[in-house]
Amino acid sequence: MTYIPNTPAEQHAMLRTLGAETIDDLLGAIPADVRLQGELNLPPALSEPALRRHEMALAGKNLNLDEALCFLGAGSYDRVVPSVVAHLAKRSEFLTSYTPYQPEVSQGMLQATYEFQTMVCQITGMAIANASLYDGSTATVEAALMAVGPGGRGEVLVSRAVDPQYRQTLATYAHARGFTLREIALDGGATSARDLQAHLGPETKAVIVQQPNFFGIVEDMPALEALTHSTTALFVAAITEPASLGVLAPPGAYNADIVAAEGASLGNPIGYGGPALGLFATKADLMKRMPGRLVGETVDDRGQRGFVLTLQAREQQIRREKATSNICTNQALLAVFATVYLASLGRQGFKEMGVQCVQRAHYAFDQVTALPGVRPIFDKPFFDEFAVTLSQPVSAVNRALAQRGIIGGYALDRAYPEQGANAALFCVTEARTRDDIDQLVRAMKEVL
Amino acid sequence: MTYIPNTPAEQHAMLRTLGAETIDDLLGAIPADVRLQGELNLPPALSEPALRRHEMALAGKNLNLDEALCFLGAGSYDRVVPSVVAHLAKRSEFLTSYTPYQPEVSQGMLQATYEFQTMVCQITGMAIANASLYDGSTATVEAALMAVGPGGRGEVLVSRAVDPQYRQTLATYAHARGFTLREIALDGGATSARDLQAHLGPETKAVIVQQPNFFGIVEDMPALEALTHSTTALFVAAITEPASLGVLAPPGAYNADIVAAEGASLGNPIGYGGPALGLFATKADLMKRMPGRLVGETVDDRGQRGFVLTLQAREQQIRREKATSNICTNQALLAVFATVYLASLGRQGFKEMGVQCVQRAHYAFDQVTALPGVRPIFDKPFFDEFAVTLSQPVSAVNRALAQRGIIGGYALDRAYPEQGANAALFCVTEARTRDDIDQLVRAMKEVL
Amino acid sequence: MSTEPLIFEMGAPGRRAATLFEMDVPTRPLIDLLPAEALRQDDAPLPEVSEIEIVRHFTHLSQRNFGVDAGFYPLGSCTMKYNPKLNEDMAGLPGFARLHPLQDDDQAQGAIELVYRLEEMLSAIAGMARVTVQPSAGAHGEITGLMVIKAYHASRGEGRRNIVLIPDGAHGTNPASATLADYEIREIRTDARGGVDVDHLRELLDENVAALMMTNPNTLGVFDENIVEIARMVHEAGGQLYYDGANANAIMGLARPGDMGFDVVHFNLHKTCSTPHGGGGPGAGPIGVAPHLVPFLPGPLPARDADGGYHWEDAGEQSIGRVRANYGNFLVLVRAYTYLRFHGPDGLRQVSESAILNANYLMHALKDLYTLPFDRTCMHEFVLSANQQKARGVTAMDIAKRLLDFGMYAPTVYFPLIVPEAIMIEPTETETRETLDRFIEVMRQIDQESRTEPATVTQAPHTTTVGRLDQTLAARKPRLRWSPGDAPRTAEKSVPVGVSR
Amino acid sequence: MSTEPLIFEMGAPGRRAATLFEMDVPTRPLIDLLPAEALRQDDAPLPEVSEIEIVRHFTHLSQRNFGVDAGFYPLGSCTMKYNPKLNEDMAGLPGFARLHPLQDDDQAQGAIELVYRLEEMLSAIAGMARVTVQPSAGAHGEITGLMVIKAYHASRGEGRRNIVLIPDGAHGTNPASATLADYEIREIRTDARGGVDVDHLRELLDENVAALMMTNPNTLGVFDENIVEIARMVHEAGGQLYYDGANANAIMGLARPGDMGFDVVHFNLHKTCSTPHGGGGPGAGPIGVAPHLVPFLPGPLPARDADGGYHWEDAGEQSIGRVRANYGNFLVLVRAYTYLRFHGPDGLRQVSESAILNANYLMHALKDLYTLPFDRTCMHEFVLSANQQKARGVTAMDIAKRLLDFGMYAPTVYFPLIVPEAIMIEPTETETRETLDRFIEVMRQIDQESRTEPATVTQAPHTTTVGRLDQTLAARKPRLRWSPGDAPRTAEKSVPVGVSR
Ligand SMILES: Cc1ncc(COP(=O)(O)O)c(C=O)c1O
Ligand SMILES: Cc1ncc(COP(=O)(O)O)c(C=O)c1O
Repeated sequence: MTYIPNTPAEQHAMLRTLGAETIDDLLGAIPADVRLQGELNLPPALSEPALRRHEMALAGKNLNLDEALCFLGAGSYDRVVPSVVAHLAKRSEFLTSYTPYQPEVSQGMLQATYEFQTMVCQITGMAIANASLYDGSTATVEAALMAVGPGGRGEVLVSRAVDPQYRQTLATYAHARGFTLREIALDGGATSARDLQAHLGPETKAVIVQQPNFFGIVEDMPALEALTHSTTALFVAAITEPASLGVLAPPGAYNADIVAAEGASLGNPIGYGGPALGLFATKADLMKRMPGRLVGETVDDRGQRGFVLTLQAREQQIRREKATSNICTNQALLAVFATVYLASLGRQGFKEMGVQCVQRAHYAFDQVTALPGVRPIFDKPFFDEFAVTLSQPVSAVNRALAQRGIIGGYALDRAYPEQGANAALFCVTEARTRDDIDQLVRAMKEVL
Repeated sequence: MTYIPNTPAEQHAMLRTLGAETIDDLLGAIPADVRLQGELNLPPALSEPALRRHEMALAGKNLNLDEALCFLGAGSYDRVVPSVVAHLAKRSEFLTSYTPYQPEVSQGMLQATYEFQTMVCQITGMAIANASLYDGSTATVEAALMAVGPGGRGEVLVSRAVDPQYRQTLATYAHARGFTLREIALDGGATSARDLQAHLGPETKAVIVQQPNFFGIVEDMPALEALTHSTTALFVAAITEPASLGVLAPPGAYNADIVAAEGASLGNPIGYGGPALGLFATKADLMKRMPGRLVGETVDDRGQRGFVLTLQAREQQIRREKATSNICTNQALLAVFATVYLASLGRQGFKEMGVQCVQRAHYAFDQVTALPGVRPIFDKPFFDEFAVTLSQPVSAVNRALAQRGIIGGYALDRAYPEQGANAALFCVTEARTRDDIDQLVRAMKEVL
Repeated sequence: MSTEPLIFEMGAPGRRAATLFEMDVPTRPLIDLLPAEALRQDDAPLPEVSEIEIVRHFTHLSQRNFGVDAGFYPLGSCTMKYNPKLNEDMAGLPGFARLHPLQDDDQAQGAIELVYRLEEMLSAIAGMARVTVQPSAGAHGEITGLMVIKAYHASRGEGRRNIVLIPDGAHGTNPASATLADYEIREIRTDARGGVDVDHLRELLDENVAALMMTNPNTLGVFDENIVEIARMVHEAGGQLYYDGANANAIMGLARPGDMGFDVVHFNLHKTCSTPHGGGGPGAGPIGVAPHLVPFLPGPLPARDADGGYHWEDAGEQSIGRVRANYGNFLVLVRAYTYLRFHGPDGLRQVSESAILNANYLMHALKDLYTLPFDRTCMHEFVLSANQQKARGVTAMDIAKRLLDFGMYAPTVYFPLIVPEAIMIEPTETETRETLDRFIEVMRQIDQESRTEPATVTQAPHTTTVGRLDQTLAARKPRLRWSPGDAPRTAEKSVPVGVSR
Repeated sequence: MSTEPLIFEMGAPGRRAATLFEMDVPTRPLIDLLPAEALRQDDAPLPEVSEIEIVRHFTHLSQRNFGVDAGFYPLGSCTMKYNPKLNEDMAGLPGFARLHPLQDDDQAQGAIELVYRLEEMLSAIAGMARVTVQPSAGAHGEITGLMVIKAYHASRGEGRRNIVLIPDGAHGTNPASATLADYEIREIRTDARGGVDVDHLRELLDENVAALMMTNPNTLGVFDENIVEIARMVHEAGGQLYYDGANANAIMGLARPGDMGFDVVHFNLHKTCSTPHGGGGPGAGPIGVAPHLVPFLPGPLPARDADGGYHWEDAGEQSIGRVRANYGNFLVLVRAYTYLRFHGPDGLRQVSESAILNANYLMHALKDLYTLPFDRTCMHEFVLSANQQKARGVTAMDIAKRLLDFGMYAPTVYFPLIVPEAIMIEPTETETRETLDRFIEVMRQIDQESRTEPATVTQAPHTTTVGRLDQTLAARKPRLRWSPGDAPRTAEKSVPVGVSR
């Protein structure tokens, strides 16, 4: 089946106006030896109802977060999202438009993006933000690239408490692009200031620290920043749990140069981790070095306020090989979701969300660590995630929890083998009620 | 919680512009003895996420048609509905508007309704149709009322093969409004022409026959129409399964005076039977006696085509106690759903749907009646429903089928006690694949 | 584009959008399965259009329509409040939306429970013994309630009662419903304070009166201070008191119709509970009744089993019977349930209080420029008269049309009938102060225009996709459907070309 | 209304919309839980707005935006085809949308299976050995593909290869991606037929060339007849051939990049598979590779177990590593999967055929009025030059702006760079003949206007909510965010008042 409106008869008439009889008459430029013989080797077409059934069956094989209570975080967060968000962000005028190259008929997307850029600044405390990057991991890469500079070399230091997937992604790009990536060691679950100091040098272009870090621990950002800024390196704050910004000092307050964050949990479906939403904010004086699209305010020829894509001279469509980044398609629609979501929470709600995360996670921590067979791994302050060691392997515990409708914690040995198979990272956001937590605790009691 | 935007501080300021201090100062007109003391006796407010969970739990207690294969019809039909329908019909410009009293800013709803009226005419073969009534049952009531006339008395004959719920509803209104309702007997599952003839007389204002009838049987409408029109009575075709119009002669073709139908299955969610969509169509010369809203084409003061609510002099807002009906709020949005749905099927698809219903239902009939313990009750031609007697009570069979993910047939003794507890009416629409039917057959084999 | 073609004017033979399942059962010629005479000869001449044409067409139509989501909708008597998106999501849950009404009760426990709980909540709000959610809209509630009253009188051997009293300000559905229930109507005058003229009522009351139907607050937005006395009088005469609940947005948590003395109450859930209006429907019009009327309610009713389960109970012997198929407009009920559970008792009271505050705020600001026929504190709405503007050649209708130019819908005009050049304004509780202030400003500007440049008002609207429409042509030479060969109705006037949208 | 305020200019202190769960756990002062220095001092100064304000604001913004659902979008290189609503419904299924990426594989069997099957389908379409869906968009696919090529060369001890050849007509992401992968770029000239200048290619090819990146059909909409020869030359020089699949809508079922000799292919699923564009994203840019490059693909990759189950497999030793978190833009992949399964092999071929037919139909009708620099049968798009109109003072940009007045989006202009006053038109297969005819008519009218009333074109658009915008001001004095105290940027020119919307 197809979505082609014109019938074969109409197509035939159109062909005739071209002096052609069949489509093949238009395909002369394709050399015979590369012309596909026969059909593509694909499964046959399905009607809309058959396809709907097929995908409902596929979707039904997954354990979804409406069916099970999720205590997994580790970079992706189950949030309370108001109904308004999708209703507005999915309006087809947004959904089916392209990058707003013609601003006169794209003011909606442009203004929404301008509001998004502003809100990213408001929550991060930074001066400027772009219109989005792919995800938190590639935003972190872009931060490193921006620090290293076009064609530049040098070293980027990344804390070992940064999301392992981010570090892996950084490593891939560092290798291709030609800069050195070094990891800063941990000290009791936090970034070791001592190790940072040991690594800092004239070659250091950037220091990347996650706040709260992968273990949920609140880092001493002012201290790490001070160390970093004792050199010429840029201090990059990576953020995977933006709810933390309702409670924790924003990177602007501790003088971060760049913020790279994962914004998907701001109103977007968790969607198995994609599409995600890379947030990128920086200081005003770094504007021209920034990657990604920017929307700016201007006026039209009638004297009205309007918005346009601006400073495109940084971008690939103008600057080509000298562009600050190769990004073109970004995550525009997710930015609209985030904008509606943040507007919906507003000043009060955003703070309340952060506070709820802290309180609920600490309640859960107290309950879980009171169980026999569970003990905390670190004793540092945390936001809404905490690491514990269980009396059994996490994989076994999680299987047993799944049978009880619970998605358990993250097995830390996936990225930190030294923690062993029994170490788990639990996450408790504002979307987990006391009842949910108590259910987890009861289930763990049974299981352990 | 509320959706009130103004804060207490703002409300206080507003009160002061009125010279009031508290809301109570505005409530002086309410006598103290009827002023409510204390709060309403209602459950406490729930936050949006808590409410969502609560209703998901409620919804989860129901066995829905995505989870189970439905072979129930009997007035409500599970259809294949393309995705486009809800996306368009639910656009908030339609959803959140009122009856289009100000046509200059309501052309969308008005034109969509004009298109709806036209499509109802196209599928029924009638000259004019209104903008919708509540449902098929009340549309049938309106047909009877229109035939009886304002303040009139007389008799309305209704076939016993008309949907029992429609007949009950007719009886309620007949009693209050003051006309006589008589049922025409059955003859092998179809309306008895002989009994109709016996009842027809000068007092007969209308004869109501369902096509296909409640048992799915295709009535001999031309014969019943001829008998009816040998008197001054109006011939009313009631239709509960509009898919039949893809295949069966439309009421216009057999000279029906009024068509009253249930249109919910044209693109609307089945929704436990409500909201439904009353369709009402008639002959041109009966226009002024018609109930319900009508949209008409006109021109604006700039010379452009436009649409308005028209012939409102029939309606309660103008004619008050002399109105043709008391209806005000109708089923406008469902009409938009139906319009998009019918456009989506189009000329070819509408016919194909009808053909598929016939073929699938007959395949199912052959398979089901080949089972030991099942025999057909009638031997008349049918559209997509058929009645069979099982070797066990329908209630027991249905319980067993439900355990196998199947929603079984309608227990005919609910309305036709003479059929006994083992008689079931099965429905097979275009939404049931061969696989589905085979699954039913296998399950029945196990169960019977 | 200045106009959007009809869908029948689009497409081409052979085009289509929807796909059905592939035919996977053995087929036989139709003629072997159905009698030849019963078969359709020609295809239904539905449009032949592709999916993209459909999408663009209805998208364009939507763009030519104004809803609450687009702006202020101060349509009196209609309670055009904000329609929560949560309502839509809940009504869309497959467990509600994908349920067949004839499934066994044990397959629909959540649905029945929801209806049961909703009835309880509505009973509490109305102060009534029992509610049924069967009626499909307000008018359907009215006729249902009147049939209940009729059955009640008949059960007491008072079948002679054939008169329904209705205030002259009442909504048109009230008399229309009363006629439908085979009653005669007597109109009661409105007194100088805007309430029921008690003396006139006294005159009209006799042993043939079946009921008095009224709203309170009434269509003037005025709460009838004499309600207790009125109730006493009607009851003494053996009549029943029917409450048209279209204005319930004013009284939630403040006063209950049951406490005022009403015997039957209908709700318009699409107004009071924001379910929403859908361009004219669907609605839901549950009715609540006092204890003595419970036996007459239509069936079926949801009931609770001893074990905590739920089932549908058939109506009893005295019931008026069934008033429609199935159980009412269920998905509308889901929305109303959502609305009520979200608000709770405190929230609902605030809703009514704020609706009243907003209305008084507007009334206060406008009454110096527009005539306020009954100068009293109002409830959730109020009625102005444009008689001063009329004297300048500007009618209520002109003012309504001019408002459209400012991105607002118009108030209800020419209703209630007892106020000349009536402008009925209901802001609802969900509007911001800024919106109210903007409305005041615009109403002031329009009054000013009525003095200095009346043509700007009388020729309005200027900025809408179409201008004023010819209602006379529409009614005189009705064209109620498209037919093949129809050319669009257009006048000869020239339309600017080459400038679309 | 002529402009919509920023959301920061709305609301009032204390207003809010969203509700969270009630706090139901025991709480402690934050300061007991977190170090004082780590706490936020001032609240994030987000707006304080109510739900109705949010709904109206974003509804208004949407009304100020043009999408495919509203009309023709002939934006060359972007493949703005119809976006099926079914795609959205499938991506919205809770089993896909409500899945955490770190759940155990046995809790995500359907998701992994879907990705696995999608990769198989894309491999078949491209004629490649293996596909990964990790890259987030086309440019991400490019850098991923180039890193794969780099790793491949390094694995063969050819790490010296530091040059990427790119035709001068290429999209900007190609050189930008090559730079990101630390390559030097050499630009290849386009020949007189619009293809790669084979002689120039020969000159540039040497042992330091890592790859040639090209599209086929290229950005002129021209299929390079010499593709087999080009591939042979590049491979002989030890280079790899990279296929920018932005134009894959032209070749599905007609020719496979693998058969043309390409080693790496990226797809833009948001173009070719209609997933949709979302105002600029999200997209998905899977890459497919020839057998020799499979070991270098980034991880993880979906794999099938012996028992029919699925799991994620970590990348092998030679892999370039990970290119982003998790598994690509999963919900975009669901949409693409839906699209491909709906079409099947026959449908996909028809898609490309019809896209080609529609493009040729337009090109044929327009080439007498607008210059066609390469006068050949085109594939799914074509490039005109407005040089004749330019001579009359009307630029490609003016023509683009004027088109907006007719309810159409504009083609891509000034790209590719090698055509002066380029107008790049891609109608896609989902447009009706009527729409194409209308576009032809409008383009003819604009050409006519360029002769008779050029100011109508140079001052366009006339009917949009805003007129031409001052790009220079935006870039010279950038204002990239709202700050407290900001007044809207407006010129002193008077705006008509009192006439809204
Ligand atoms: C005062 C009043 N009563 C009754 C009704 C009738 O209600 P419905 O339209 O739901 O039938 C309305 C609706 O407009 C009304 O405003
Ligand atoms: C020819 C061509 N190549 C590459 C790209 C980059 O793709 P994306 O925007 O998905 O990153 C585009 C997108 O515009 C394109 O048109």
